[in-house]
Amino acid sequence: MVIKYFSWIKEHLGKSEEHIVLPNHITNVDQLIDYLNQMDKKYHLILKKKEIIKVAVNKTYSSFDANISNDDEIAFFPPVTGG
Amino acid sequence: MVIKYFSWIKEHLGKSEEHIVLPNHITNVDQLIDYLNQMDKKYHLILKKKEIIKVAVNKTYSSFDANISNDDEIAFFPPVTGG
Amino acid sequence: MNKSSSIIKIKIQNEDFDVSEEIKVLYQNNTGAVVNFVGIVRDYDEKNKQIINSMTLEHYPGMTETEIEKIIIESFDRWELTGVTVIHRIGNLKPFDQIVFVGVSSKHRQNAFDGCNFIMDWLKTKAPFWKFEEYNNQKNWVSFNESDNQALEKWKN
Amino acid sequence: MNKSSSIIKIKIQNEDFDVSEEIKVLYQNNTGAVVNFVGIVRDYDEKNKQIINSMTLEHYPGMTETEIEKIIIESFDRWELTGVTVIHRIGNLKPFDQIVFVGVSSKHRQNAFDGCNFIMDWLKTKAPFWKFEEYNNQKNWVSFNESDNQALEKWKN
Repeated sequence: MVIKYFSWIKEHLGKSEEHIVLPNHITNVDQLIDYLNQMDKKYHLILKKKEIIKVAVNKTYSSFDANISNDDEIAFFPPVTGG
Repeated sequence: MVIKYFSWIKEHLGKSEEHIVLPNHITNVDQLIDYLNQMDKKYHLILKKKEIIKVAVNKTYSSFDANISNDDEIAFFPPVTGG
Repeated sequence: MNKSSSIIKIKIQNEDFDVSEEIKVLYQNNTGAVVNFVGIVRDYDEKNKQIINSMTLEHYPGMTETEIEKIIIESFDRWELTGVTVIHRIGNLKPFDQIVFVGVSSKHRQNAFDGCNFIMDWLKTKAPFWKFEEYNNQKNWVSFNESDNQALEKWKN
Repeated sequence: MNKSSSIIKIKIQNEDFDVSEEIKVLYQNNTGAVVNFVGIVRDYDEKNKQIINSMTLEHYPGMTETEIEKIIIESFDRWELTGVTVIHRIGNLKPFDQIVFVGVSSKHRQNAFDGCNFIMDWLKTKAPFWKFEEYNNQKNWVSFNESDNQALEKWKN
Protein backbone atom coordinates (compact mmCIF):
# COMPACT_ATOMS: atom_id res chain seq x y z
CA MET A 1 0.00 0.00 0.00
CA VAL A 2 1.14 3.52 -0.82
CA ILE A 3 0.34 6.29 1.67
CA LYS A 4 0.83 9.91 0.63
CA TYR A 5 1.00 13.01 2.81
CA PHE A 6 0.68 16.63 1.76
CA SER A 7 1.28 20.13 3.09
CA TRP A 8 1.91 20.42 6.84
CA ILE A 9 1.13 16.73 7.42
CA LYS A 10 4.00 15.86 5.11
CA GLU A 11 6.29 18.31 6.91
CA HIS A 12 5.32 17.05 10.36
CA LEU A 13 5.94 13.42 9.39
CA GLY A 14 9.07 14.28 7.43
CA LYS A 15 7.92 12.26 4.43
CA SER A 16 5.62 12.68 1.45
CA GLU A 17 5.03 9.04 0.78
CA GLU A 18 5.58 5.60 2.30
CA HIS A 19 4.96 2.03 1.28
CA ILE A 20 3.64 -0.42 3.83
CA VAL A 21 2.27 -3.95 3.71
CA LEU A 22 -1.22 -3.71 5.13
CA PRO A 23 -1.89 -6.37 7.83
CA ASN A 24 -4.96 -8.48 7.07
CA HIS A 25 -6.96 -7.23 10.07
CA ILE A 26 -6.79 -3.58 8.87
CA THR A 27 -9.81 -3.06 6.64
CA ASN A 28 -10.63 0.66 6.80
CA VAL A 29 -8.93 4.07 7.05
CA ASP A 30 -9.62 4.54 10.77
CA GLN A 31 -7.92 1.23 11.52
CA LEU A 32 -4.98 2.25 9.34
CA ILE A 33 -4.52 5.45 11.36
CA ASP A 34 -4.56 3.45 14.62
CA TYR A 35 -2.04 1.06 13.16
CA LEU A 36 0.29 3.89 12.11
CA ASN A 37 -0.05 5.46 15.58
CA GLN A 38 1.11 2.25 17.19
CA MET A 39 4.29 2.40 15.12
CA ASP A 40 5.15 6.07 15.70
CA LYS A 41 3.38 8.71 17.73
CA LYS A 42 4.14 11.32 15.11
CA TYR A 43 0.96 10.07 13.44
CA HIS A 44 -1.05 11.40 16.39
CA LEU A 45 -1.33 14.56 14.36
CA ILE A 46 -3.75 12.81 12.00
CA LEU A 47 -5.97 11.75 14.91
CA LYS A 48 -5.69 15.12 16.59
CA LYS A 49 -6.64 17.02 13.46
CA LYS A 50 -9.09 14.42 12.17
CA GLU A 51 -11.91 16.97 12.15
CA ILE A 52 -10.27 18.89 9.34
CA ILE A 53 -7.96 16.34 7.65
CA LYS A 54 -9.20 14.86 4.38
CA VAL A 55 -8.57 11.36 3.16
CA ALA A 56 -8.49 10.10 -0.41
CA VAL A 57 -8.53 6.47 -1.50
CA ASN A 58 -7.18 5.95 -4.98
CA LYS A 59 -7.29 9.70 -5.64
CA THR A 60 -10.96 10.04 -4.70
CA TYR A 61 -12.29 11.74 -1.56
CA SER A 62 -13.33 9.08 0.94
CA SER A 63 -14.65 8.75 4.45
CA PHE A 64 -12.60 7.40 7.35
CA ASP A 65 -14.68 4.24 7.46
CA ALA A 66 -14.03 3.49 3.78
CA ASN A 67 -12.81 -0.05 3.13
CA ILE A 68 -9.21 -0.32 1.98
CA SER A 69 -6.95 -3.06 0.71
CA ASN A 70 -3.23 -3.49 0.17
CA ASP A 71 -3.56 -2.42 -3.49
CA ASP A 72 -4.96 1.01 -2.63
CA GLU A 73 -3.27 4.38 -2.61
CA ILE A 74 -4.26 6.35 0.49
CA ALA A 75 -3.63 10.08 0.93
CA PHE A 76 -3.98 12.35 3.97
CA PHE A 77 -4.09 16.09 3.47
CA PRO A 78 -5.36 19.35 5.00
CA PRO A 79 -8.25 21.32 3.51
CA VAL A 80 -7.22 22.55 0.09
CA THR A 81 -6.03 26.10 -0.50
CA GLY A 82 -5.50 26.48 -4.24
CA GLY A 83 -7.00 28.99 -6.62
CA MET B 1 -31.11 73.17 -31.14
CA VAL B 2 -29.29 70.04 -32.31
CA ILE B 3 -31.34 66.89 -32.86
CA LYS B 4 -29.54 63.56 -33.35
CA TYR B 5 -30.91 60.31 -34.73
CA PHE B 6 -29.38 56.86 -34.49
CA SER B 7 -29.74 53.39 -35.99
CA TRP B 8 -32.92 52.75 -38.01
CA ILE B 9 -34.40 56.13 -37.07
CA LYS B 10 -31.42 57.80 -38.72
CA GLU B 11 -31.82 55.62 -41.81
CA HIS B 12 -35.54 56.23 -42.05
CA LEU B 13 -35.11 60.00 -41.80
CA GLY B 14 -32.05 59.99 -44.05
CA LYS B 15 -30.07 62.13 -41.61
CA SER B 16 -28.08 61.65 -38.44
CA GLU B 17 -28.35 65.20 -37.18
CA GLU B 18 -30.20 68.45 -37.82
CA HIS B 19 -30.13 71.94 -36.44
CA ILE B 20 -33.39 73.76 -35.87
CA VAL B 21 -34.43 76.95 -34.14
CA LEU B 22 -36.91 75.92 -31.51
CA PRO B 23 -40.10 78.04 -31.58
CA ASN B 24 -40.89 79.63 -28.22
CA HIS B 25 -44.09 77.68 -27.68
CA ILE B 26 -42.29 74.31 -27.84
CA THR B 27 -41.23 73.52 -24.28
CA ASN B 28 -40.95 69.71 -24.05
CA VAL B 29 -39.96 66.67 -26.13
CA ASP B 30 -43.54 65.63 -26.95
CA GLN B 31 -44.23 69.06 -28.40
CA LEU B 32 -41.00 68.89 -30.38
CA ILE B 33 -42.10 65.60 -31.98
CA ASP B 34 -45.47 67.13 -32.93
CA TYR B 35 -43.69 70.12 -34.40
CA LEU B 36 -41.37 67.90 -36.48
CA ASN B 37 -44.37 65.88 -37.68
CA GLN B 38 -46.04 69.00 -38.95
CA MET B 39 -43.01 69.73 -41.10
CA ASP B 40 -42.55 66.23 -42.55
CA LYS B 41 -44.55 63.08 -42.04
CA LYS B 42 -41.38 60.98 -42.06
CA TYR B 43 -41.22 61.84 -38.37
CA HIS B 44 -44.39 59.81 -37.81
CA LEU B 45 -42.02 56.92 -37.17
CA ILE B 46 -41.04 58.48 -33.84
CA LEU B 47 -44.69 58.73 -32.78
CA LYS B 48 -45.53 55.30 -34.08
CA LYS B 49 -42.63 53.65 -32.26
CA LYS B 50 -42.79 55.89 -29.20
CA GLU B 51 -43.30 52.91 -26.92
CA ILE B 52 -39.79 51.68 -27.61
CA ILE B 53 -37.89 54.79 -28.75
CA LYS B 54 -35.59 56.43 -26.19
CA VAL B 55 -34.91 60.12 -25.88
CA ALA B 56 -31.84 61.80 -24.44
CA VAL B 57 -31.54 65.47 -23.54
CA ASN B 58 -27.94 66.66 -23.38
CA LYS B 59 -26.70 63.07 -23.53
CA THR B 60 -28.80 61.94 -20.55
CA TYR B 61 -31.82 59.64 -20.73
CA SER B 62 -34.98 61.74 -20.39
CA SER B 63 -38.74 61.38 -20.46
CA PHE B 64 -40.91 62.70 -23.28
CA ASP B 65 -42.34 65.38 -21.03
CA ALA B 66 -38.88 66.72 -20.14
CA ASN B 67 -38.51 70.46 -20.57
CA ILE B 68 -36.22 71.53 -23.40
CA SER B 69 -34.77 74.78 -24.65
CA ASN B 70 -33.03 75.94 -27.80
CA ASP B 71 -29.60 75.30 -26.23
CA ASP B 72 -30.25 71.60 -25.72
CA GLU B 73 -29.04 68.61 -27.69
CA ILE B 74 -31.87 66.10 -28.19
CA ALA B 75 -31.36 62.54 -29.42
CA PHE B 76 -33.84 59.89 -30.52
CA PHE B 77 -32.73 56.29 -30.70
CA PRO B 78 -33.98 52.68 -30.52
CA PRO B 79 -33.28 50.43 -27.55
CA VAL B 80 -29.55 49.85 -27.35
CA THR B 81 -27.92 46.67 -28.66
CA GLY B 82 -24.24 46.87 -27.79
CA GLY B 83 -22.11 44.46 -25.81
CA MET C 1 0.64 49.11 2.86
CA ASN C 2 -0.49 52.17 1.03
CA LYS C 3 -3.80 51.50 -0.59
CA SER C 4 -3.47 52.61 -4.18
CA SER C 5 -6.34 54.48 -5.76
CA SER C 6 -8.88 52.67 -7.89
CA ILE C 7 -8.34 52.19 -11.59
CA ILE C 8 -11.12 53.23 -13.98
CA LYS C 9 -10.53 52.95 -17.71
CA ILE C 10 -13.12 53.46 -20.46
CA LYS C 11 -12.27 53.21 -24.16
CA ILE C 12 -14.50 53.30 -27.24
CA GLN C 13 -12.37 52.33 -30.22
CA ASN C 14 -12.22 50.76 -33.66
CA GLU C 15 -9.07 48.78 -32.88
CA ASP C 16 -8.95 45.36 -31.32
CA PHE C 17 -7.74 44.97 -27.73
CA ASP C 18 -5.36 42.53 -26.10
CA VAL C 19 -6.94 40.85 -23.07
CA SER C 20 -3.61 39.92 -21.49
CA GLU C 21 -2.44 43.51 -21.56
CA GLU C 22 -5.75 44.81 -20.28
CA ILE C 23 -5.97 42.51 -17.28
CA LYS C 24 -2.38 43.27 -16.29
CA VAL C 25 -3.42 46.89 -15.82
CA LEU C 26 -5.68 45.56 -13.07
CA TYR C 27 -2.96 43.67 -11.15
CA GLN C 28 -2.18 46.03 -8.29
CA ASN C 29 -2.09 46.34 -4.53
CA ASN C 30 -4.89 44.59 -2.69
CA THR C 31 -6.03 42.65 -5.76
CA GLY C 32 -6.33 38.87 -5.72
CA ALA C 33 -9.00 38.26 -8.34
CA VAL C 34 -9.70 39.55 -11.82
CA VAL C 35 -12.89 38.58 -13.64
CA ASN C 36 -13.39 39.64 -17.18
CA PHE C 37 -16.01 39.28 -19.83
CA VAL C 38 -15.26 39.28 -23.55
CA GLY C 39 -18.11 39.46 -26.03
CA ILE C 40 -17.40 38.10 -29.50
CA VAL C 41 -19.22 38.42 -32.82
CA ARG C 42 -21.37 35.37 -33.44
CA ASP C 43 -21.11 33.52 -36.73
CA TYR C 44 -24.82 32.71 -36.96
CA ASP C 45 -28.05 34.61 -36.41
CA GLU C 46 -30.40 32.09 -34.83
CA LYS C 47 -33.50 34.24 -35.03
CA ASN C 48 -33.18 34.85 -38.77
CA LYS C 49 -31.32 31.62 -39.49
CA GLN C 50 -28.55 33.33 -41.40
CA ILE C 51 -24.80 32.98 -41.48
CA ILE C 52 -23.40 36.36 -40.46
CA ASN C 53 -20.87 37.96 -42.79
CA SER C 54 -20.11 40.93 -40.60
CA MET C 55 -21.53 43.26 -38.00
CA THR C 56 -21.31 47.03 -37.66
CA LEU C 57 -21.54 48.94 -34.41
CA GLU C 58 -22.32 52.64 -34.04
CA HIS C 59 -22.70 54.66 -30.85
CA TYR C 60 -23.52 58.08 -29.44
CA PRO C 61 -20.16 59.72 -28.74
CA GLY C 62 -20.10 61.53 -25.42
CA MET C 63 -23.21 59.88 -24.05
CA THR C 64 -21.67 56.40 -24.28
CA GLU C 65 -18.70 57.27 -22.09
CA THR C 66 -20.92 59.06 -19.56
CA GLU C 67 -23.36 56.16 -19.26
CA ILE C 68 -20.54 53.63 -18.84
CA GLU C 69 -18.92 55.82 -16.21
CA LYS C 70 -22.19 55.96 -14.26
CA ILE C 71 -22.43 52.16 -14.32
CA ILE C 72 -18.84 51.78 -13.14
CA ILE C 73 -19.32 54.24 -10.30
CA GLU C 74 -22.43 52.33 -9.23
CA SER C 75 -20.41 49.08 -9.24
CA PHE C 76 -17.80 50.65 -6.95
CA ASP C 77 -20.61 51.72 -4.61
CA ARG C 78 -22.01 48.21 -4.46
CA TRP C 79 -18.83 46.13 -4.12
CA GLU C 80 -15.31 46.55 -2.85
CA LEU C 81 -13.44 46.72 -6.16
CA THR C 82 -9.90 47.78 -6.97
CA GLY C 83 -10.29 48.46 -10.69
CA VAL C 84 -12.63 48.40 -13.67
CA THR C 85 -11.83 48.57 -17.37
CA VAL C 86 -14.47 48.76 -20.11
CA ILE C 87 -13.45 48.69 -23.76
CA HIS C 88 -16.10 48.65 -26.48
CA ARG C 89 -15.34 48.47 -30.16
CA ILE C 90 -17.26 50.25 -32.90
CA GLY C 91 -17.21 49.93 -36.68
CA ASN C 92 -17.24 46.84 -38.84
CA LEU C 93 -16.41 43.49 -37.22
CA LYS C 94 -16.23 39.90 -38.44
CA PRO C 95 -17.39 36.68 -36.76
CA PHE C 96 -15.21 35.79 -33.75
CA ASP C 97 -13.86 39.34 -33.50
CA GLN C 98 -13.82 40.69 -29.96
CA ILE C 99 -16.53 43.33 -29.35
CA VAL C 100 -16.38 44.24 -25.70
CA PHE C 101 -14.09 43.78 -22.71
CA VAL C 102 -15.19 44.29 -19.11
CA GLY C 103 -12.47 43.60 -16.57
CA VAL C 104 -13.04 43.92 -12.83
CA SER C 105 -10.48 43.41 -10.08
CA SER C 106 -11.03 42.95 -6.38
CA LYS C 107 -9.48 41.53 -3.27
CA HIS C 108 -12.18 38.84 -3.21
CA ARG C 109 -13.39 36.83 -6.15
CA GLN C 110 -17.15 37.08 -5.58
CA ASN C 111 -17.00 40.87 -5.69
CA ALA C 112 -15.13 40.68 -8.99
CA PHE C 113 -17.69 38.21 -10.42
CA ASP C 114 -20.66 40.28 -9.30
CA GLY C 115 -19.16 43.60 -10.40
CA CYS C 116 -18.35 42.28 -13.88
CA ASN C 117 -21.77 40.64 -14.28
CA PHE C 118 -23.52 43.82 -13.11
CA ILE C 119 -21.58 46.07 -15.49
CA MET C 120 -22.34 43.80 -18.46
CA ASP C 121 -26.06 43.68 -17.66
CA TRP C 122 -26.28 47.46 -17.38
CA LEU C 123 -24.09 48.09 -20.40
CA LYS C 124 -26.43 45.89 -22.45
CA THR C 125 -29.43 48.00 -21.51
CA LYS C 126 -28.04 51.53 -21.09
CA ALA C 127 -24.90 52.17 -23.14
CA PRO C 128 -25.97 53.77 -26.45
CA PHE C 129 -24.60 51.31 -29.00
CA TRP C 130 -26.53 49.88 -31.95
CA LYS C 131 -25.48 47.14 -34.27
CA PHE C 132 -26.58 45.71 -37.56
CA GLU C 133 -25.65 42.35 -39.01
CA GLU C 134 -24.88 41.86 -42.67
CA TYR C 135 -26.00 38.75 -44.50
CA ASN C 136 -25.45 38.08 -48.16
CA ASN C 137 -27.52 40.93 -49.55
CA GLN C 138 -29.20 42.15 -46.42
CA LYS C 139 -28.62 44.52 -43.56
CA ASN C 140 -30.48 43.81 -40.36
CA TRP C 141 -30.54 46.12 -37.33
CA VAL C 142 -30.32 43.81 -34.33
CA SER C 143 -33.34 44.26 -32.11
CA PHE C 144 -33.23 44.68 -28.37
CA ASN C 145 -33.43 41.47 -26.44
CA GLU C 146 -36.09 41.50 -23.72
CA SER C 147 -34.05 39.00 -21.71
CA ASP C 148 -31.51 41.80 -21.19
CA ASN C 149 -34.12 43.77 -19.27
CA GLN C 150 -34.95 40.71 -17.22
CA ALA C 151 -31.26 40.27 -16.43
CA LEU C 152 -31.40 43.53 -14.44
CA GLU C 153 -33.87 42.07 -11.97
CA LYS C 154 -31.14 40.28 -10.06
CA TRP C 155 -29.51 43.60 -9.11
CA LYS C 156 -32.62 45.04 -7.46
CA ASN C 157 -32.37 44.96 -3.72
CA MET D 1 -24.54 25.12 -38.83
CA ASN D 2 -22.70 22.13 -37.52
CA LYS D 3 -22.44 22.33 -33.79
CA SER D 4 -18.80 21.81 -32.92
CA SER D 5 -17.98 19.62 -29.97
CA SER D 6 -17.24 21.18 -26.60
CA ILE D 7 -13.73 22.21 -25.60
CA ILE D 8 -12.34 20.98 -22.29
CA LYS D 9 -8.76 21.83 -21.38
CA ILE D 10 -7.06 21.20 -18.02
CA LYS D 11 -3.41 22.06 -17.37
CA ILE D 12 -1.35 21.95 -14.18
CA GLN D 13 1.94 23.66 -14.88
CA ASN D 14 4.87 25.65 -13.52
CA GLU D 15 4.89 28.06 -16.46
CA ASP D 16 2.87 31.24 -16.72
CA PHE D 17 -0.07 31.39 -19.15
CA ASP D 18 -1.17 33.99 -21.66
CA VAL D 19 -4.81 34.96 -21.13
CA SER D 20 -5.27 36.28 -24.68
CA GLU D 21 -4.12 33.00 -26.16
CA GLU D 22 -6.23 30.96 -23.79
CA ILE D 23 -9.47 32.78 -24.41
CA LYS D 24 -8.96 32.59 -28.17
CA VAL D 25 -9.09 28.80 -27.86
CA LEU D 26 -12.66 29.35 -26.66
CA TYR D 27 -13.82 31.47 -29.64
CA GLN D 28 -15.72 28.96 -31.73
CA ASN D 29 -19.09 28.20 -33.28
CA ASN D 30 -22.09 29.15 -31.16
CA THR D 31 -20.03 31.20 -28.74
CA GLY D 32 -20.89 34.83 -28.00
CA ALA D 33 -19.52 35.26 -24.49
CA VAL D 34 -16.34 34.30 -22.69
CA VAL D 35 -15.98 34.88 -18.96
CA ASN D 36 -12.72 34.19 -17.28
CA PHE D 37 -11.27 34.39 -13.84
CA VAL D 38 -7.60 35.01 -13.12
CA GLY D 39 -6.29 34.62 -9.58
CA ILE D 40 -3.13 36.51 -8.76
CA VAL D 41 -0.67 36.30 -5.88
CA ARG D 42 -1.42 38.94 -3.27
CA ASP D 43 1.34 41.20 -2.05
CA TYR D 44 0.08 41.35 1.54
CA ASP D 45 -1.22 38.82 4.06
CA GLU D 46 -3.96 40.63 5.93
CA LYS D 47 -4.47 38.00 8.59
CA ASN D 48 -0.82 37.94 9.63
CA LYS D 49 -0.10 41.54 8.60
CA GLN D 50 2.94 40.62 6.57
CA ILE D 51 4.27 41.65 3.19
CA ILE D 52 4.46 38.49 1.11
CA ASN D 53 7.79 37.69 -0.53
CA SER D 54 6.61 34.66 -2.44
CA MET D 55 4.15 31.79 -2.42
CA THR D 56 4.62 28.11 -3.20
CA LEU D 57 1.91 25.78 -4.45
CA GLU D 58 1.98 22.00 -4.34
CA HIS D 59 -0.69 19.55 -5.45
CA TYR D 60 -1.63 15.89 -5.66
CA PRO D 61 -0.79 14.83 -9.23
CA GLY D 62 -3.48 12.68 -10.77
CA MET D 63 -6.15 13.52 -8.22
CA THR D 64 -6.03 17.22 -9.11
CA GLU D 65 -6.83 16.65 -12.76
CA THR D 66 -9.60 14.17 -11.92
CA GLU D 67 -11.26 16.51 -9.43
CA ILE D 68 -11.12 19.44 -11.85
CA GLU D 69 -12.56 17.29 -14.61
CA LYS D 70 -15.49 16.30 -12.37
CA ILE D 71 -16.21 19.96 -11.64
CA ILE D 72 -16.09 20.85 -15.35
CA ILE D 73 -18.43 18.01 -16.29
CA GLU D 74 -20.84 19.16 -13.60
CA SER D 75 -20.72 22.70 -15.03
CA PHE D 76 -21.62 21.38 -18.49
CA ASP D 77 -24.55 19.51 -16.94
CA ARG D 78 -25.83 22.66 -15.26
CA TRP D 79 -25.41 25.23 -18.04
CA GLU D 80 -25.26 25.33 -21.82
CA LEU D 81 -21.54 25.93 -22.29
CA THR D 82 -19.33 25.64 -25.38
CA GLY D 83 -15.93 25.37 -23.69
CA VAL D 84 -14.05 25.37 -20.41
CA THR D 85 -10.32 25.81 -19.77
CA VAL D 86 -8.73 25.48 -16.34
CA ILE D 87 -5.02 26.19 -15.88
CA HIS D 88 -3.49 26.08 -12.41
CA ARG D 89 0.12 26.86 -11.71
CA ILE D 90 2.30 25.12 -9.13
CA GLY D 91 5.72 25.92 -7.71
CA ASN D 92 7.10 29.20 -6.47
CA LEU D 93 5.29 32.42 -7.42
CA LYS D 94 5.81 36.09 -6.70
CA PRO D 95 3.26 38.82 -5.85
CA PHE D 96 1.11 39.71 -8.88
CA ASP D 97 2.02 36.46 -10.66
CA GLN D 98 -0.95 34.70 -12.20
CA ILE D 99 -1.97 31.55 -10.27
CA VAL D 100 -5.12 30.22 -11.90
CA PHE D 101 -7.12 30.72 -15.08
CA VAL D 102 -10.72 29.57 -15.48
CA GLY D 103 -12.22 30.44 -18.87
CA VAL D 104 -15.79 29.56 -19.79
CA SER D 105 -17.50 30.18 -23.11
CA SER D 106 -21.18 30.06 -23.95
CA LYS D 107 -23.74 31.34 -26.37
CA HIS D 108 -25.24 33.46 -23.59
CA ARG D 109 -23.35 35.55 -21.10
CA GLN D 110 -25.15 34.54 -17.89
CA ASN D 111 -24.29 30.90 -18.47
CA ALA D 112 -20.65 31.84 -18.92
CA PHE D 113 -20.69 33.95 -15.72
CA ASP D 114 -22.39 31.24 -13.68
CA GLY D 115 -20.23 28.43 -15.06
CA CYS D 116 -17.01 30.31 -14.31
CA ASN D 117 -18.14 31.32 -10.82
CA PHE D 118 -19.25 27.73 -10.06
CA ILE D 119 -15.96 26.21 -11.22
CA MET D 120 -13.93 28.65 -9.11
CA ASP D 121 -16.00 27.98 -5.99
CA TRP D 122 -15.65 24.22 -6.37
CA LEU D 123 -11.99 24.39 -7.32
CA LYS D 124 -11.33 26.36 -4.12
CA THR D 125 -12.87 23.62 -1.97
CA LYS D 126 -12.12 20.39 -3.85
CA ALA D 127 -9.01 20.62 -6.05
CA PRO D 128 -6.06 19.27 -4.02
CA PHE D 129 -3.67 22.23 -4.00
CA TRP D 130 -1.93 23.64 -0.94
CA LYS D 131 0.06 26.79 -0.68
CA PHE D 132 2.43 28.41 1.75
CA GLU D 133 3.46 32.04 1.88
CA GLU D 134 6.99 33.13 2.61
CA TYR D 135 7.70 36.18 4.70
CA ASN D 136 11.11 37.42 5.67
CA ASN D 137 12.21 34.42 7.74
CA GLN D 138 8.95 32.52 7.94
CA LYS D 139 6.99 29.96 6.03
CA ASN D 140 3.26 29.90 6.61
CA TRP D 141 0.88 27.25 5.25
CA VAL D 142 -2.21 29.16 4.20
CA SER D 143 -5.23 27.89 6.07
CA PHE D 144 -8.53 27.03 4.50
CA ASN D 145 -10.98 29.88 4.36
CA GLU D 146 -14.40 29.00 5.76
CA SER D 147 -15.99 31.56 3.45
CA ASP D 148 -15.04 29.24 0.58
CA ASN D 149 -17.36 26.59 2.00
CA GLN D 150 -20.10 29.17 2.37
CA ALA D 151 -19.61 30.18 -1.26
CA LEU D 152 -20.87 26.74 -2.30
CA GLU D 153 -24.28 27.39 -0.79
CA LYS D 154 -25.40 29.40 -3.78
CA TRP D 155 -25.09 26.34 -6.05
CA LYS D 156 -27.43 24.18 -3.99
CA ASN D 157 -30.78 23.83 -5.64
